[in-house]
Amino acid sequence: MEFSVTLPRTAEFTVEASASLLNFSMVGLTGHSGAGKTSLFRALAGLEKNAQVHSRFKNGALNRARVGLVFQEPLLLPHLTVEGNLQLATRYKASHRTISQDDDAIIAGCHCQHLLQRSPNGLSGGEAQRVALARALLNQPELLLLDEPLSAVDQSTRTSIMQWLRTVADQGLPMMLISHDISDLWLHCQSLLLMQDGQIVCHDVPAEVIHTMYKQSAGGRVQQVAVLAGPVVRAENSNAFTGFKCEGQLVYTTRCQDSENNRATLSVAAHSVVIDKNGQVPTSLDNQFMCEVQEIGPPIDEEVTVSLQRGSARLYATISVAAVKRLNLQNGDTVRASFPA
Amino acid sequence: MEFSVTLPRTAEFTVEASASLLNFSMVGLTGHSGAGKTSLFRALAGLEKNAQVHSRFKNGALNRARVGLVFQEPLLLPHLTVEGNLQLATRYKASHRTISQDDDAIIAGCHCQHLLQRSPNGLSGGEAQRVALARALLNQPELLLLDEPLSAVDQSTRTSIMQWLRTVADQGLPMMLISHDISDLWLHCQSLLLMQDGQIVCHDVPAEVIHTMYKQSAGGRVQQVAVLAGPVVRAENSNAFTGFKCEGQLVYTTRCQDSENNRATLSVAAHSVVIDKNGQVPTSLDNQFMCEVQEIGPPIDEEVTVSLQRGSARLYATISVAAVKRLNLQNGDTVRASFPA
Amino acid sequence: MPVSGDVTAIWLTLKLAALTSSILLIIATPVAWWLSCWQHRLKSVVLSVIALPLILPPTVLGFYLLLAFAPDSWPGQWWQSVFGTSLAFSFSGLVIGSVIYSLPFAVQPLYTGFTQLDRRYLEVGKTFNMGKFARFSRIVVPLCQSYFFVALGLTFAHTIGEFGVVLMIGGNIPGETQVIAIALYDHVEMGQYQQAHWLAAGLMLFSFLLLCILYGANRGGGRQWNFR
Amino acid sequence: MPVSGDVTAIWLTLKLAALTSSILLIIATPVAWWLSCWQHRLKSVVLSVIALPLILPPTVLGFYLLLAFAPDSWPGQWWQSVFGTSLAFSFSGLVIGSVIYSLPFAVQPLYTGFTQLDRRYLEVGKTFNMGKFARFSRIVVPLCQSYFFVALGLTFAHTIGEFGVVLMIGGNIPGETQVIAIALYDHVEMGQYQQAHWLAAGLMLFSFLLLCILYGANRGGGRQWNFR
Amino acid sequence: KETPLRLAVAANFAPVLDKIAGDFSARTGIKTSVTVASSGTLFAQIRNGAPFDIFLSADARRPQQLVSENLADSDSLIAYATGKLAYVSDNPAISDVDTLIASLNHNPGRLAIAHPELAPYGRAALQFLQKSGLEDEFAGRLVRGKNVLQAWQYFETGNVSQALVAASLVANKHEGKVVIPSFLHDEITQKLVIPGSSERHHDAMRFICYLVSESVQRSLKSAGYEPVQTPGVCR
Ligand SMILES: Nc1ncnc2c1ncn2[C@@H]1O[C@H](COP(=O)(O)OP(=O)(O)OP(=O)(O)O)[C@@H](O)[C@H]1O
Ligand SMILES: Nc1ncnc2c1ncn2[C@@H]1O[C@H](COP(=O)(O)OP(=O)(O)OP(=O)(O)O)[C@@H](O)[C@H]1O
Ligand code: MOO
Ligand SMILES: [Mg+2]
Ligand SMILES: [Mg+2]
Repeated sequence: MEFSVTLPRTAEFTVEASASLLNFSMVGLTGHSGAGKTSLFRALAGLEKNAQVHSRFKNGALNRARVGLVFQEPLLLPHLTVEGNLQLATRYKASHRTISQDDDAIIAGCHCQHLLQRSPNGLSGGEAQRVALARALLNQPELLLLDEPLSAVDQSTRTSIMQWLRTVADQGLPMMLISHDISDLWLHCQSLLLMQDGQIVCHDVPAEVIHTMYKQSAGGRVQQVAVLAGPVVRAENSNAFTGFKCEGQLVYTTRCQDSENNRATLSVAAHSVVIDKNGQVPTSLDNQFMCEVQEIGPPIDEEVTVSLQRGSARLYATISVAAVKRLNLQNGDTVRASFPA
Repeated sequence: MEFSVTLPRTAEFTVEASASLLNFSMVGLTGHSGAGKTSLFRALAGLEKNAQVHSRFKNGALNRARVGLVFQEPLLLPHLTVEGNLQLATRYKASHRTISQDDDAIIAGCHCQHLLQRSPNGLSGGEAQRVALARALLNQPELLLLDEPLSAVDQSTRTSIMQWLRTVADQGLPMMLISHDISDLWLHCQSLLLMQDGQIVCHDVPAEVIHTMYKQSAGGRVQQVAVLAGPVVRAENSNAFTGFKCEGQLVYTTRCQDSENNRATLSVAAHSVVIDKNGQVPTSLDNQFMCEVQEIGPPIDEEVTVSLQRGSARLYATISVAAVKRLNLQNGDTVRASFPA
Repeated sequence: MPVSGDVTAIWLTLKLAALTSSILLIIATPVAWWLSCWQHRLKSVVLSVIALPLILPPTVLGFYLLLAFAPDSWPGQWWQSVFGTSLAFSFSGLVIGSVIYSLPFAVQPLYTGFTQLDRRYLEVGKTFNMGKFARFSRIVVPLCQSYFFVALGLTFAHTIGEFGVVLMIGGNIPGETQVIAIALYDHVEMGQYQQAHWLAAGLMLFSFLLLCILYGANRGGGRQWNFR
Repeated sequence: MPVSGDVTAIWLTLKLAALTSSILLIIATPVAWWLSCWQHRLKSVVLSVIALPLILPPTVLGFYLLLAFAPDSWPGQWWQSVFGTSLAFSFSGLVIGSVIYSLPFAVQPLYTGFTQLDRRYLEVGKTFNMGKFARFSRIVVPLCQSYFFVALGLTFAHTIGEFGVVLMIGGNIPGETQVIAIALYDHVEMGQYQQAHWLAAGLMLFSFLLLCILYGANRGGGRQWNFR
Repeated sequence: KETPLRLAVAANFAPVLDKIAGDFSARTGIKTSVTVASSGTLFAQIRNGAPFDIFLSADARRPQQLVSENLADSDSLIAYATGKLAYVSDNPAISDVDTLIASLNHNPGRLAIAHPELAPYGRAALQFLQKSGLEDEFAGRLVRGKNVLQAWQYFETGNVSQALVAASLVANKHEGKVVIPSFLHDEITQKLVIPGSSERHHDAMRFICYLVSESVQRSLKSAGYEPVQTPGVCR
């Protein structure tokens, strides 16, 4: 898929974005609030009359394809029940199915089974979002644009829906996802587009794009999250841990096994990483990862975020200024990063 | 503040929540989608006629106080500009200011300065949320309920707003925050309420509540928090840390200074404690506390909670079964417990 | 007690009211929709033109319609040449007159309803690949249900009650153009008060029941605040 | 060319239309608001009762009003004892008649507007500690602006054009109850078609301009979709 | 299906005509339908093609005008009744013209009449007031109904205590009624005509002959009209 969109918004602000995405199943789109993400999606879905869209998707332009869009607000039709909303989407679905699962499986995948008889007015924010997602999927689009579809859903439900969405995407329904949630973007997208002031300034693998973002937002105290990933090695010690290889080292994780591809991932929050220098001493933390200090961020609130790297794997550790002094940390030092599984 | 709320929603679902919050500036509220968080807020704000609310806030019931609420949707008045929306809130503000900052500072704190002349219809999702937040603050409430106020705002902006909100809260406007974002809850709240099926099932420091949430799929268990306390020694290293003596050892804390009695306290969540045996090696964790293993609890979910003691001070450390094996932990062992300040 | 002529008049009235309301809905819906989408300085002018039939006293409006319907005026001639009958003093003429006179009652509520509709619901329909007509019938119509009911109620009631225009262009011909409003008027005019009271009471009761059914059917549409 | 009596009639008509519209807004607003909040099986009954003045032909309605205004009926008596004047053939009587007859045009659009209003905007006002009245005037009124304009436009136009009721209860007294609709009717009846044309054209033009101004003022209210 | 003979009648004569038309139908088998409106409305309608077979106006002017505009058959233009003006009031003491004029001089109340320019009875009423020197007295007190019927309704509903109306309307009233002598106003000649558009000239003529026949004309007297003498149209 390729697109190039021009959409004037206000006198000062115009969306001018283009990208070409090859063989993608899930691409992330992120950027500051007001960067133009929603506007871009609306233009791609053919909802903006003022937009000039040049695009190629499959064998034609995007406007000849069936482009689904989950809006930033759920926009459930208030005169129908949840079931009615879903049925409306089903009624107008494409004759050619892009999702192989049957409708009940889609509804269950979005955690909506128990909501069918309810009226949209009585749903909670997260419930409404899930119904809106199910509705878009039941329409069997050829391309699905997701505009912060799960922002009001709690983390565990969100993780489960995102994982399921990934399988749907992988089975042949390409998706683009707007999200502000770093771990969703990191875990579930093949590549990320970073939008700034209406333009796509960066298109790369998630780790790189997120690193770019972190560098840009120096000055804020952002909880940085890194994700390590690699091929599963064996079920180690017990069935609670999965071991995987990452840059030649063994890392354990308790969640996020992608059993189909036999790969495992682990998100590591910067605050949970402990650094030491002469570390052969075993501690109660289950993961030990040798890496180099790449950069020591500026102190904010007496804390600094240290960027660590080994090969293509990145980690962040947020530690106190005092700790930097105590450990005499320097760029290029080899350190042990310990963190929970 | 204390409250006890009963609010029937559907035939099967009733919110029955009570809690007592002492001297809080920012309390988090989290829980599954549909758990009843929004319903609870609406009841506390006096918007639900069917709700029975018993409450105490300052010197009266909650309904005699000015309770601000940032709704889950921005609900900006479409017939006014952004500025008009803000002015409306200002016009009806309390004569007694609860926010010491002036209105421009509030608008800047919510990153809304550049939006004043815009119409609500043309705002992006995140922009609208920020305006809604500013609007609620300008009204100078005595208690502010925030229902996922920044869910559509990108991380770096969100962090900067949350930090600023913290200072506002600390200066005398207590807030309750619904969020699904773990790091916001962890970083900015003093304590968290966890809601499940309409009830508040857990009220604890963030680390504990979040850990409980993580664990919930595998069945319930009680988490321990330890509190270390002692006389303040001196402002150490920087003004961010306060040092205090506990069982002859120096412990640092960033919060909870009781300056009147010249005593300081530190809550230590069992999950944040790292144990090692031959520990003279400095790590990035700011506190090191030598103590003895008193008891190693039964393994639940491949984790055990180890009770540690030194004199009258107690600590708990929740570590994996694998770590116990690796460290060869035994009752009576002397270990080093490391944990954040 | 109503006399036998009244029964014919009742039947005629119902036919007229039903026809007028249906035709008006069919005309007013696209007009109101188009107006709600149209952004132009002249919009308030068009809106005012639509309200104009209200300004003229019904008899006077009827008089001008009569002039237009006369066989020597061009609309009258055209009708004559196409349908072979004269428009004035015919049931068709009544229908046309009522439609013109009640037009504002149908267009105005629908227009307001359409402008207040959140267009993003239509965009949702568009992303579902729904056609224009499907979007209108499955999204716009149910969301604007209340406005349709108001338009229907006002035009229906107004057509039943209106008589100035009808008297003028219909000529009060029993069985053809003597609707119940005119029959009632005749009773009052002729001093047959007893009959007038009966007829008025019956008319009110009947229309009241019809309206109750109409407004009752709109129950569901009463509280459709655009929640999410 | 309009004769001098017409000028008085024009003035009287404007006074009547302005007074009627204002009184109707004052009456209809609370009634419609109350109806929109009220949840009861009988609601459609009340709505139907409000629509009833439309059902009766104006002359017949006027006839019944005449019965009510008579000095020996109790409303007439009451008025006489309080204000010392008779209601029939007075300007006050006209106003009352017009208000009753145009009530549905004011209540129905407002009622629909109020039911369609997203009540959460009011809750926002409540969390700002705004009083009931402030919430109404600063939130409900601007959000429902279009409905107020429709109500105003319909009642205003209808009062200008209505003559059946007015003719009946007014007694056609120049300078007191001879409104322009009646003057126009008189011209037509007398066969003074030339004068009727002039007056009709003037009336239409003038009302048209007024309506243009009215609907033009609602420009801002045209596109208030409840976006966020 | 046979269309009935369509009679368009001015409001004041309608109740009487209703009965006469019924009798006529019973006698001849010709169905009739009666359309009631003010003379002015009927006139406007006929000019614009209304399908009436006979137009019974309340005055002579309008049928005359139809004839002069070639819209009606001049042969059929005849008078069918002469109207009488009557005064009615709440006060049973007023029983003749002298007491009437005396009391009108003192009675300051409102007086209902038909609109002088719309209805012949209205004009007659105004002429009566002028001739008895009461015009100025009542200048601001006249309540004008669009036709005599409305003036009568004002009286009957109690909103005015006195009215000048057609004698036909008050034929059954015996107290407080004064029939105004015809020399106090111009004669109210009510004429009829067959509009040119009528296709039932023959039946219409039959009806007219019945209406002006002596027996029917005699019965008009009790209904509050003066009979007319018609030169031999129907021989
Ligand atoms: N209909 C509109 N009219 C005018 N300006 C608009 C309109 N919609 C959006 N904008 C402006 O265009 C910019 C981009 O908006 P957009 O909704 O695309 O942002 P976004 O990237 O989706 O932000 P968020 O993450 O907050 O949802 C914003 O500054 C917004 O104010
Ligand atoms: N007005 C209502 N009528 C009926 N049921 C309602 C209503 N509002 C909420 N509910 C139901 O009550 C439950 C709690 O809703 P609530 O909005 O409080 O959830 P929440 O915790 O805020 O969820 P989320 O995180 O998704 O916003 C949900 O199951 C919801 O469907
Ligand atoms: O129309 Mo009338 O009968 O002149 O009063
Ligand atoms: Mg957006
Ligand atoms: Mg909620």
